[in-house]
Amino acid sequence: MNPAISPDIAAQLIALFAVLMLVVQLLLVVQRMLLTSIRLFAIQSVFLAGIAAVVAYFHGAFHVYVVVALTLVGKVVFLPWLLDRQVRRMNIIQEIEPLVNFPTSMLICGGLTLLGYLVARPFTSLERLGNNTLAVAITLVLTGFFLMINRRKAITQVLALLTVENGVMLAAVALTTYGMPLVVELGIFFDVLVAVMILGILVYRIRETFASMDVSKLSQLKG
Amino acid sequence: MEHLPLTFLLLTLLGYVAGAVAGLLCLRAEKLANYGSFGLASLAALCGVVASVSMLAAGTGGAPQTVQLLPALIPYVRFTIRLDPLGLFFTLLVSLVGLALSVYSLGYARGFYGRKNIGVLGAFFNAVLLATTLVFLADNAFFFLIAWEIMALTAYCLVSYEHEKEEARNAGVLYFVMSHIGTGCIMLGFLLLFQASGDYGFDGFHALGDRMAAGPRNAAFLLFLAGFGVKAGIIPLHIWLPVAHPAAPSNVSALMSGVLIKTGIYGLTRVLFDFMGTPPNWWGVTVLTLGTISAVLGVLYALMEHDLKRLLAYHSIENIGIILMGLGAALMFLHSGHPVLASLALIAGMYHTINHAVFKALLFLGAGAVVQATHTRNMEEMGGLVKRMPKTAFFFLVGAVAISALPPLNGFVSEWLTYQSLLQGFGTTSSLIRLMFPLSGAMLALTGALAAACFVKAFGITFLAQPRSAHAEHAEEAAGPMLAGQAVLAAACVFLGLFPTTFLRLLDPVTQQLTGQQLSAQLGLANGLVLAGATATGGTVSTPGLLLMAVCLLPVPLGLWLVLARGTTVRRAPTWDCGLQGLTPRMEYTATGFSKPIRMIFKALFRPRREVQRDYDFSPYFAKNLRFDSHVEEVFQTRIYRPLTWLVWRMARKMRALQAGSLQAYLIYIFVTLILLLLFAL
Amino acid sequence: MKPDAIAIILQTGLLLLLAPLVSGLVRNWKAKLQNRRGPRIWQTYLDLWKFFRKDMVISEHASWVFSFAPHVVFFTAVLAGLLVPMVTVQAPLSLFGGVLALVGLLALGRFFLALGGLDTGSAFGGMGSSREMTIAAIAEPALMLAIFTVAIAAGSTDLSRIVAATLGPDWRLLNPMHVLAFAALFIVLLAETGRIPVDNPATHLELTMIHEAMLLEYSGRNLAFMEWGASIKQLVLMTLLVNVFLPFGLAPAVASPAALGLGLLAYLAKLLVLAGIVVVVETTNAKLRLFRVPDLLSAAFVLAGLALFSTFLFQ
Amino acid sequence: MHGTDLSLLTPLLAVPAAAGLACLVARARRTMAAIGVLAFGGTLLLGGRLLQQVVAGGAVTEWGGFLRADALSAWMVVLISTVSLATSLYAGRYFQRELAAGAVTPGRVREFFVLTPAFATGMFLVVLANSLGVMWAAVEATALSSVLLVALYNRRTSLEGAWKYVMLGSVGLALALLGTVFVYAAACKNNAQPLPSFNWSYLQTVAPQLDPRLVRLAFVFVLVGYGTKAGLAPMHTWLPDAHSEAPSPTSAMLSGVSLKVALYALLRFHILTTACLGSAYSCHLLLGLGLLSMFLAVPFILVQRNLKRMLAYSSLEHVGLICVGIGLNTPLTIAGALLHMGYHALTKPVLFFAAGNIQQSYHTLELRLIGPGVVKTLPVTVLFMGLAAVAATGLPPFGLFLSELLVISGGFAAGQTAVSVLVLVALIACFCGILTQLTRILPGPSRPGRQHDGGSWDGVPAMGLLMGGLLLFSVWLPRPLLAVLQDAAVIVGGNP
Repeated sequence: MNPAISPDIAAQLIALFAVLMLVVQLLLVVQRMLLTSIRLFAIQSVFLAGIAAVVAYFHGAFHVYVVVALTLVGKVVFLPWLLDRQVRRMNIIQEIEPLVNFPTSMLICGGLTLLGYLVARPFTSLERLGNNTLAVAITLVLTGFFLMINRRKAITQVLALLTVENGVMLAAVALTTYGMPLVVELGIFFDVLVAVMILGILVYRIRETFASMDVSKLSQLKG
Repeated sequence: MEHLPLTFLLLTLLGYVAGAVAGLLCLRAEKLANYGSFGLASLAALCGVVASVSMLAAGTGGAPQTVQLLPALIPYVRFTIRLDPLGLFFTLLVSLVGLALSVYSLGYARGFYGRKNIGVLGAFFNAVLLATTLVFLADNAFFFLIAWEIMALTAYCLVSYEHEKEEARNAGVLYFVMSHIGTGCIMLGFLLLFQASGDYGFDGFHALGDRMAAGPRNAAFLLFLAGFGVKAGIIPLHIWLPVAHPAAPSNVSALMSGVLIKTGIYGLTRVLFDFMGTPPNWWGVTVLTLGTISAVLGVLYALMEHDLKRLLAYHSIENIGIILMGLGAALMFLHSGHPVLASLALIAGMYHTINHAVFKALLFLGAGAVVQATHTRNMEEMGGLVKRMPKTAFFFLVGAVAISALPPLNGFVSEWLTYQSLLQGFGTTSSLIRLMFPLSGAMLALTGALAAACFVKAFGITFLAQPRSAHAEHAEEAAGPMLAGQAVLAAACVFLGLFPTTFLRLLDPVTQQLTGQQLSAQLGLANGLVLAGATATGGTVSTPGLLLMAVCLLPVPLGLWLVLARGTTVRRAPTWDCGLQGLTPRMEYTATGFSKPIRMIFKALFRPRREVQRDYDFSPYFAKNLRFDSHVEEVFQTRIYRPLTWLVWRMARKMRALQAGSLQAYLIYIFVTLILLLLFAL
Repeated sequence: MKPDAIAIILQTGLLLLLAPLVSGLVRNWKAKLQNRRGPRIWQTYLDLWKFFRKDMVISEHASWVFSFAPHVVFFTAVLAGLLVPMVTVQAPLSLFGGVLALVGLLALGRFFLALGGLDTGSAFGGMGSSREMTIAAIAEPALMLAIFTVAIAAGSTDLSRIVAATLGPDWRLLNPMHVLAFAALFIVLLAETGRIPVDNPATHLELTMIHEAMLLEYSGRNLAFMEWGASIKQLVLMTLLVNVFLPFGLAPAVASPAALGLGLLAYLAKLLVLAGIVVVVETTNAKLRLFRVPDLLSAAFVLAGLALFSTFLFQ
Repeated sequence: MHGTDLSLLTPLLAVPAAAGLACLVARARRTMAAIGVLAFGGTLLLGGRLLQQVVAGGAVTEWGGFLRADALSAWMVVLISTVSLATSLYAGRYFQRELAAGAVTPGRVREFFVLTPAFATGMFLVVLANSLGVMWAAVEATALSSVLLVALYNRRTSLEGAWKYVMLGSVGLALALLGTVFVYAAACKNNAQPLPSFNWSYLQTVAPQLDPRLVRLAFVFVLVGYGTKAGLAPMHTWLPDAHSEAPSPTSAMLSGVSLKVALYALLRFHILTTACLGSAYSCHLLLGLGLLSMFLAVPFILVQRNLKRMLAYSSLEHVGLICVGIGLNTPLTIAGALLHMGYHALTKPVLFFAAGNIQQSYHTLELRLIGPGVVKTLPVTVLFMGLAAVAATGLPPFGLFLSELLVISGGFAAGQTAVSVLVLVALIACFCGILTQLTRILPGPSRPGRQHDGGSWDGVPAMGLLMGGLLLFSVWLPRPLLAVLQDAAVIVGGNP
């Protein structure tokens, strides 16, 4: 089939979505409210799905549509719903208190973005579609990592982990023509799903035993 | 027929295995375990003596015979033994001592009935004998290291056999830690050789040093010196020795002091004379110096002890020093190209090695009997035992005379040889270094005299005069097997003392192998009656001759008795008590008091501290009761080892902060690692 | 080279008979120098005679070691004496041992002497043994070093050869090596024979006595052997000194009776001179505190070391 | 060659999975335990057969190349089965006592017996998967299944351990996935149409043509990622927490095999990287991290207060040694490292089982509280613990002495003297630590007032099985084992 839209438009779309993902990520970094950040994650996943969709459409690779579907179902609908429900049920205090204050964390994120571009620069040639998507992906991974460090609440850490996951998936889409083989995609997807569920269970138990979700309270095991 | 000795040797190994198994099988039945394991051990050791003596007497010429014990079931490891003179000589040593010890243990183990598990003791005892024998016979570095480690392991278990006592536990740990560090050095040394030869076989190592570059060669020398030095207890690597040897059961102490530390000597001899080629001069100088230091300091520390077994342990350090003097001199002679003198010095060292094995084991056995009888190791609570344990006392006296290097017993002979080699060494070089020979000779004299003083104290305070405690008063003579074991060693002392030239024949193959010389013909004059230095003009001595002469002089005192002292009577009366009412043991000279002059003279070394508390009514001279403490500082312990360990622990504690329990911190570790690696990969 | 019976018997006799005389002489001359009449020079013989005739009292705490010690002391002294050339260059027993054996034998005697001192359980005996062994221990290196010096020069530890070597053409009275070694050995002699300034053989004062403290419990023939052994030991050491360092006048190994006579005279003369020196030293010095003795002996060690070094220089 | 028949690899996955399901429905604890034992006994047999087939005729594939087992995988399969078998042997009695003591609820016990086979299945899949992507998914699966095992006791500390484990693990695995993606991209690059599959068997062949820069980048991510799961310093921080807080059977599996499985995953990429960039790059990284792990373990062992944490750190030490052995990259050292994997897998579980007995008898793991004299109360347990400790510290007659000496001497042979010396120093220090620590508790007099409830003979079958195996293989390596080891060494080292 011949695509109705030309490659460069596709490339621009992908680049746009990628950058949007990055923006959302930065918003996450400075976000104070828990539920909002969950929604932000959902939005980020939407963009990811969008990129995947573009790729799928442009290459007519049908199994990538599956990826799109999975992302939409899983990361946009199910997981946010799950987390949201948990947050409400355990009526956690909404306020997020990060370790590093926002200006500093913004600076750090800037640095990480720079690093991401540095690392990705040699590979721009590899990208079939759009440029510096890879850079965005790596940046997402790094900032997601930083987000984990910077958060105290268990749930927010899970969230950060998920953004890292998004970054990885973005890289997968960006670097490879047709995304990963379907079986791998499925494996990854279900792993992520199960992971979040198990994390949920743990968070629940922790909540019960510690009467708090502050991870920095988990520091009895020393030496 | 010529395979007979080999058969005996294999029987030895099998016997030890069987003994160990027997011990483990009879864990519950202690009598059975005792007779089974120690009986088999004695038989095995006997076979070992027969085998090694016959092989040495046959003078195994040419390439050493090798025997594969087990098929190569696992890659890179060959369980092969080699029957070369050096190994056989040490096998003789371990078997001879092992024989006496096993017999002794038959009686000694009874002391543990109902308290401890004899089966375990017997099993480990056999195991350590087996491992030691294999150390002496191993044909490649891999096998050697395995045997070496098993020996250390079993010895550790034996040291902490009475693990209910904290002393034994700590002693075991200290011993094993030091020994393991030593093993590490040895391993590195062998690996350096392996790097040069590309194989683990000892044949490949022969005279390898000449083909090695100077750097690795010297490194290997130092590593081996340190590694085997730990095992031998060379000062300053000795700290484990006076702790571990006393803590073990006495038969084990005897084994460790008599045989196990000799594995260090074996290793040094094997490496320095077989593998390392012609040594540079400073090797010999180092060994000689270390030997001298160990000898003097060892005996000085021994003098300060009033714990009988610790005292003996320190004497082991002293004697190792004397052995090293011989080896060091031999190295220097090899360097300056005097093979005959080198052989003489080597013979002196080897002779003293077996002598020390014999009389030190004997002394430890005596000490063991005494400790078992008096339930204390503190000499201040003994005394008067010569009347209650006459036989043990006699054997101990033999050992004491021997270790004090007094004629006509064996210690005198080997030290005489050492003196000879040192004196003749003076002519081998014209450099200032040669002053070392007579000077270390003088130090050897000092050592001998101090040793004599120390054993006057040890024997006098322990066995003579009045008993100083109720235990000592009710002590009983040791059991038959224990006496038998001591008798064997005492006989060995006498034999080695009176018939050195006969024994030297057994050393011919050893020197032949290591220096290409055979001296027994030169050393034995007047068909074996007289022992000569390497040259007949150098000086001669004849212990049997002197003994004969003494017998010939007997008429003099006899005549005087018969002529002058006829009709005189002998009256027993109490010792003069200065007019006080009766002499009590508390008035006797104590061990601490006996060694006080030495302590004062060597104040700088011992840094003695004393606390005196007296409470009195009107005048300090009439104290109601008086408490006196006197401590001697062990410099190496307090100045080197303690600070070192303290430092290590402190750093370790600081490190714990890394694992402080904060998830964020852990994430940061990973994050930082990732970023660093990314930058590295760029 | 082979030990011949006559020489042995003669030298044994000489040792046994001469030793008490020398001690007697020294005691007598000392008294003279102190303006006392002092005991006759034969007194020692009479003492020994008396001791042999007397009954023995043995402490009930003592064991067989107590009675065994005197004989060991006596025998070792005599045997040591047989290793030293006295009248002729050739010591009768030199084949059976050189200077090392000599030192060893004396050490053996000392060993049992000290044990005997401890055996009775009296505090004096213990104190004596302790001090005796201590002083011997620190005297030993000086003694050995001094002996090594001459032994190295002669290339042998065999006393006959040493004497022969020193008797050789290149012997000079003022050879620095010999002078220094002689000085060292002389100090050792004072220490080993329990002379002032190290020990006072004439006193029985608890705090100072060393040798006497060990003999305190001895009586009868045991005491006799002890005393006799001690004086023989003293004679042996003096002989060693005079014959090794002043070898002139010694009869050759195989000699006519006349030559032997001359040798004997020369030997006696040297001996008397040495005894005189000892007496002078003893009367002109005060006894040192026990813990000063090491200084004296370390001085001896240093002298011996210098002697050794001088051989190194002059060889 | 075995592409069509499903006789070998499929059952290896099916049997434990089935066992897990069976435990879901099984009623009695005994039946569940029995099921576990039977299942892993079966996998062990299968592993043996696989071993022979691999030695006989190279790699075995099934499901049209979806599953693939070469010598390396076969070796791992045997290890996994052995340790799992021992674990399920031990678990039955262990949980009987836990239930009696009221430490766990029956529900949790069922959870254990269901999740353990799942855990094992995951590990089997890791070593059998042909596609690197599937391998990644499997590793993640093992992580997830073991998390709940770690959190089995609902104590604060165990939850904390589990939480750290899962968080750090997932982050690591995310990074590993990124690395995997890069490799995949690199593979895609040099052919326009989509890859048939993301298969090892294919990548192996094209490895030399991959884009070096991308592979460099990929290996960094994979190293950090799988390194975290394998407990390489400084990503090891979760290891002592998880291993000490998990129930002893799980600790045994974590220390015994799961670390090595992660290491296996890392190895696969290491092989690709060496094939693409030459050995220097990845070997140096492995060497560095390995040495760091060895030395980092030492102080924590020296001043450790908790028995199981000490054992965990010693595992860290051993993982480091294995990495060094592979990093040295000579046939000798690689063989040594693989051998070391095996011996360690036989040794460490015994230690954890014994620690479990001690914990159940003294109700604490604090060395200070256990105090001296355990030998008086639990002689048999102490016997096994002592033997295993002797083995773990690398003393003869046990095989770890051999494997360690192989690594060290290989370093000398390769001229990497400094590395060997460092390794030896670390090993000696570690030995000193373990010796001092265990001497504090094992020997000594039995304190009179000390209350404990016996159980000296607990888990003897499991410990006996492992120690027996260790002793046997220390003196005798059967030919197939040896052959498979050499093949595996060739696969890893790439030099025939």
